[in-house]
Amino acid sequence: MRFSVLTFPGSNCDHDCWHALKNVLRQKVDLVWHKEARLPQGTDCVVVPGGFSYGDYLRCGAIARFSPVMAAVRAHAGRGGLVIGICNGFQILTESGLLPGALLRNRSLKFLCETVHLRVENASTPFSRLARGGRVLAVPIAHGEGNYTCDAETLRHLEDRGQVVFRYCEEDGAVTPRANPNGSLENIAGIVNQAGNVLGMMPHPERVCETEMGGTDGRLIFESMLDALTAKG
Amino acid sequence: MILAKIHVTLKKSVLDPQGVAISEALHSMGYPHVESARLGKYLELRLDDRGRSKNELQAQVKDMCERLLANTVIEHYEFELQAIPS
Amino acid sequence: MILAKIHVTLKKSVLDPQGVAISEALHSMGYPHVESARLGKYLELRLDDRGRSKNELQAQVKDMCERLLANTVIEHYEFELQAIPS
Amino acid sequence: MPITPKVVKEHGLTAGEYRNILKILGRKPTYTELGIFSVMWSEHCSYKTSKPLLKGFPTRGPQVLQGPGENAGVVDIGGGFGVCFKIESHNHPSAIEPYQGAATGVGGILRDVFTMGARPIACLDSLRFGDPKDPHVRNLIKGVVAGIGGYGNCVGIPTVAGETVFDDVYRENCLVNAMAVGLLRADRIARGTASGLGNPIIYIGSTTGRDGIHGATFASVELSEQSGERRSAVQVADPFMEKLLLEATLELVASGLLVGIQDMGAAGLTSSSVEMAFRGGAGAEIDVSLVPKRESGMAPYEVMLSESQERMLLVARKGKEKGVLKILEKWGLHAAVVGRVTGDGRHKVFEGGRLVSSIPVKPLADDHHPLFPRAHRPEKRPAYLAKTRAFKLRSVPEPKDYGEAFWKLWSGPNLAGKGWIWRQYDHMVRTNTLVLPGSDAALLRVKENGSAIALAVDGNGRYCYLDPFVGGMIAVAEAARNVAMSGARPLACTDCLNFGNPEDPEIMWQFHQAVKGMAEAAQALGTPVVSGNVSLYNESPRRAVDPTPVVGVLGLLKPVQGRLRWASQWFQRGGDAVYLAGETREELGGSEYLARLHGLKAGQPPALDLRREKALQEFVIRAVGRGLLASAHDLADGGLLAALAESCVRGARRGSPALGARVALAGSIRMDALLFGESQSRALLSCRPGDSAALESLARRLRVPLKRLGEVGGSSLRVEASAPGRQVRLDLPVSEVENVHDKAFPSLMGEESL
Ligand SMILES: Nc1ncnc2c1ncn2[C@@H]1O[C@H](COP(=O)(O)OP(=O)(O)O)[C@@H](O)[C@H]1O
Ligand SMILES: [Mg+2]
Repeated sequence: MRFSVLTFPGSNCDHDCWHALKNVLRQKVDLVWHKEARLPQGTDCVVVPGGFSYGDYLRCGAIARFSPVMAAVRAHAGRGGLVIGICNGFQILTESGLLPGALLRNRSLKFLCETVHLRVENASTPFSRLARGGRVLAVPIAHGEGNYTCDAETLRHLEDRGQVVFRYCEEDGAVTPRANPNGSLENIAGIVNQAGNVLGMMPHPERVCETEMGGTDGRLIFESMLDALTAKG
Repeated sequence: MILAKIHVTLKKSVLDPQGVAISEALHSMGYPHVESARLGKYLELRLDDRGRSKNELQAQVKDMCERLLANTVIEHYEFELQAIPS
Repeated sequence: MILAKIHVTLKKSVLDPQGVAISEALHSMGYPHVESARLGKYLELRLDDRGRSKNELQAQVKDMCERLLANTVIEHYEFELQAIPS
Repeated sequence: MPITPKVVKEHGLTAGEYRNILKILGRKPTYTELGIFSVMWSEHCSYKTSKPLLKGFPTRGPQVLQGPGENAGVVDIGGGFGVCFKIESHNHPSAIEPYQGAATGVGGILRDVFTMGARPIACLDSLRFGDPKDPHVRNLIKGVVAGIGGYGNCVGIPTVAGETVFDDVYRENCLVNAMAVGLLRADRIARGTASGLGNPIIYIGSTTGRDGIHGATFASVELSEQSGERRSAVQVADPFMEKLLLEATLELVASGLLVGIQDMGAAGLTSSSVEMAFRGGAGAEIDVSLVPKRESGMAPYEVMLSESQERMLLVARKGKEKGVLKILEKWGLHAAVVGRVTGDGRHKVFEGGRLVSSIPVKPLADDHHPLFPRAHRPEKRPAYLAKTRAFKLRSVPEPKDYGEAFWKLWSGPNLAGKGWIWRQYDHMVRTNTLVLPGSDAALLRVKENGSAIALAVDGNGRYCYLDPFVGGMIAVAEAARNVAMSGARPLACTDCLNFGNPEDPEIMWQFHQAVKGMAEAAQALGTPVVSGNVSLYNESPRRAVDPTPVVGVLGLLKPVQGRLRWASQWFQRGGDAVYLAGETREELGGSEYLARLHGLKAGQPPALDLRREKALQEFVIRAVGRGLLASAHDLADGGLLAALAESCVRGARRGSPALGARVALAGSIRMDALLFGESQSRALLSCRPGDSAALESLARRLRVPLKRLGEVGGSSLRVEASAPGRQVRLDLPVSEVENVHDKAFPSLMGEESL
């Protein structure tokens, strides 16, 4: 499978995603500079990585969304291609309108880096199909603005259509206010668009793909994508 | 030269974690009568208006707000233009 | 009820990296006539004014700015008070 | 502006220094020239007080690829790779504007590292504040921590370790030291050199503003009530610009288009251009009218002295400008050719066609030049030592209740877990951090050559106050020991020397003694000093800070048969055997115990025998390498009981429940010294029962005392201790031990939790 990992000025998890996909999952990966108007031929999946695109100045992801490559990403998504936005990537996708809602400052107003637990809420998306519903994953977060919000109607749609894929939870899977690291609405950690091919999540799966990095739960997300792509043929 | 003064504020329905923190800090500093605080952004753009009408600039600043300066999912904006010596 | 509208802006001599990024983004979006952008903060405080004179509130808001809301090392502030129905 | 004696004095120049200026120029200086002399000859840039002393540091070794003298030092880590690192202070700016001060400190040290052509892979921070319950201090802490995180996080460099110490002496003058570590190809070290007649000098990065003028001079005076007025010395950080500069610099260095490169740090354009010309044995011409400016009407003096952040100076090969510009354009950076390398050995500044400064390079930068400033500072043994050394342990009563004593120490700011701090730092980005913050040293894998590096930073102001020579030795030894606990072999160190006003003979004595002690330890432990920084004048009208040398150590962990084996401080499995390596003596002088429980800063710090220290480190390194150890933790503040508790609580990765332990101790010394004493060269270890014999025999062979204390397991830390005339039994539930460890610091900060 072929992955395109985008690099914006200020991206800093692009190489981590590249490493996980290339050296751990042994896939074809291109780093794609944001000025490119087109994605490399044969791109199956676009990764919008974490970092501080354009310094996160003005608002996280606000300026990156105007990069030339984003038009190509939109087209790719429109064709049903897979797109995963991680952390700053999630912010860029909401700013671009590819995903609903917005990400506000963490409730604590502090940047927070730690491992959290995620309950898989919908195991039928291309990003979670190798998990059982209710499975708990341990994945780190590292962000200052991951406090997901949207209006009541959007929330209802998200819930009704199973677009909430991951929720912050306790180690045993209980979704509690204590398990919510940033104040996100309904403990939301990751959502998909209505078509199900675009995922945004605040936690960093690429950081937990190797045992020595403290866990491999992140692989499940990438492997689900590979599985979905294979199934699609 | 035109100065555009732009205010971007969170919509009423959106919780403002920074505003909450500010009002709590003010309470603990001895200002119990602060009922609430909201934090927004204030932008000043200097625009070269040579060859451009006021209406045109007005429309452009609105576009800039809609496209970049405010995230209309959660934010509200307001602006005024003011002529300044260049 | 009193509404305090507070503008906090970076002092002129202080670099405003966000302003620079914003103006560059606006240029690349097709607004070359944006000469410069500066980004500041805009705060609204609602103050309960029962039993407090306008002068007193004025002095208090100044204090709040000096102590918490603005960092006078690098920032400049301005405010106005406005009566609003409570 | 006319150059009057008053103006000269305001520039921090002595009458003698001014006479030397007249000799060098053969005439009166222009105002711009005076400014250039004043910053180049400031303590901060010239090291006029410290240079002679620093010469005592060992700086060589087969592992050293670049010692002091460049922007940062470099050591060899094998496989064709080197690690570049340095520590630096940003104390005064942080005291005045904590967020920006700390952030720009991180920015500055990162530039020192990538200027060498190294990709930054980690940051560390060493912080000292007053009492965190004091609202003023609290704001400083919040701002500093947010600033360090804000910068490193944005640039994408993990902040992986650090230390945080609280003591009233730092209330007015906090210490904020930042360390950066980078990785480079050993054959591609870039240097800050200007050579090649006619080669263009290129300016890149942020615009030049009036901010930070006289920052270098500012760093060289005491903080006072008027420091607020000098606030223009504080700059705003632009980490996004830094990230662009970093990527562009690395690409430029790899391109081979450059002759030299240097960041504009203290004294900005002046020091960078002067130092590059000096290293290249050349001259340089700068035209300030070509410098990108943020404000109009800036005088040449202001442009040359501005310390605006995120700027770099390059010297390119003539004719290669296009290639350079192309790389810069990719990263959206503007560049300006602002001058050229000349052959006349002079540093000249023009404003358009007008020559505004012309000074020979050598006396500005060469400390061997006869007219280069030298500060001969008298020394005097401090009077307070008579009192602190007269201290008798006999005068201190033992605690009635050792459980209570433990909780008091454990919940105090110095022993409290620092997760509140390091969770605000992205410590995982780049996916190399094998051991996360919280253990003695951070450990990072080096994907490029299959090895790993360990990093720790340490210092103890209280020890140094009581005996700067011993305290200086311990700073080096403890940092190295922390690194050794992970299994890595300490390779080299960097140091930041934070002291008061050196014009005070007692402070000068502290400084000299500390440096001597550090040099001796660095020599004995085989960790040459490859880079460092001196920060003097750390005092307020009320008092000077404790003498606080801070040492960062880099260690190397090589793979064994393709596999990396390391240890962290945390117990791994119930049933493992618990050991204490090293010897415990009746040493409580300068301890955290005396300070926190008895309010005393007195006595003599623990003795350090460098041979024993070396043996202990060797023992742990070999034991980890052979896979004999499940955990290894050095004993420091709070002694054995604190170390036991620290091994019980879990690290940041919390897969399984916390483990208790059951240990028995016996000693012929006072109970408080047995439990809380800070004797050096000790480690708390745990191993599988099956490895006990091998571990014991290794210890015998290396002549390291090793005593089995008990075993890991259970839900509490149970200690049975006997000392002459005293028996103590403690049963500390680990859940409570961990809970206090997690919550104590946030609660001192007035927060529930993060
Ligand atoms: N300011 C800080 N930044 C990052 N990590 C920190 C900081 N302060 C303390 N730590 C981490 O907390 C742990 C305990 O620190 P410390 O008590 O200084 O250890 P030690 O006594 O072994 O030197 C270490 O892992 C250290 O890296
Ligand atoms: Mg330690």
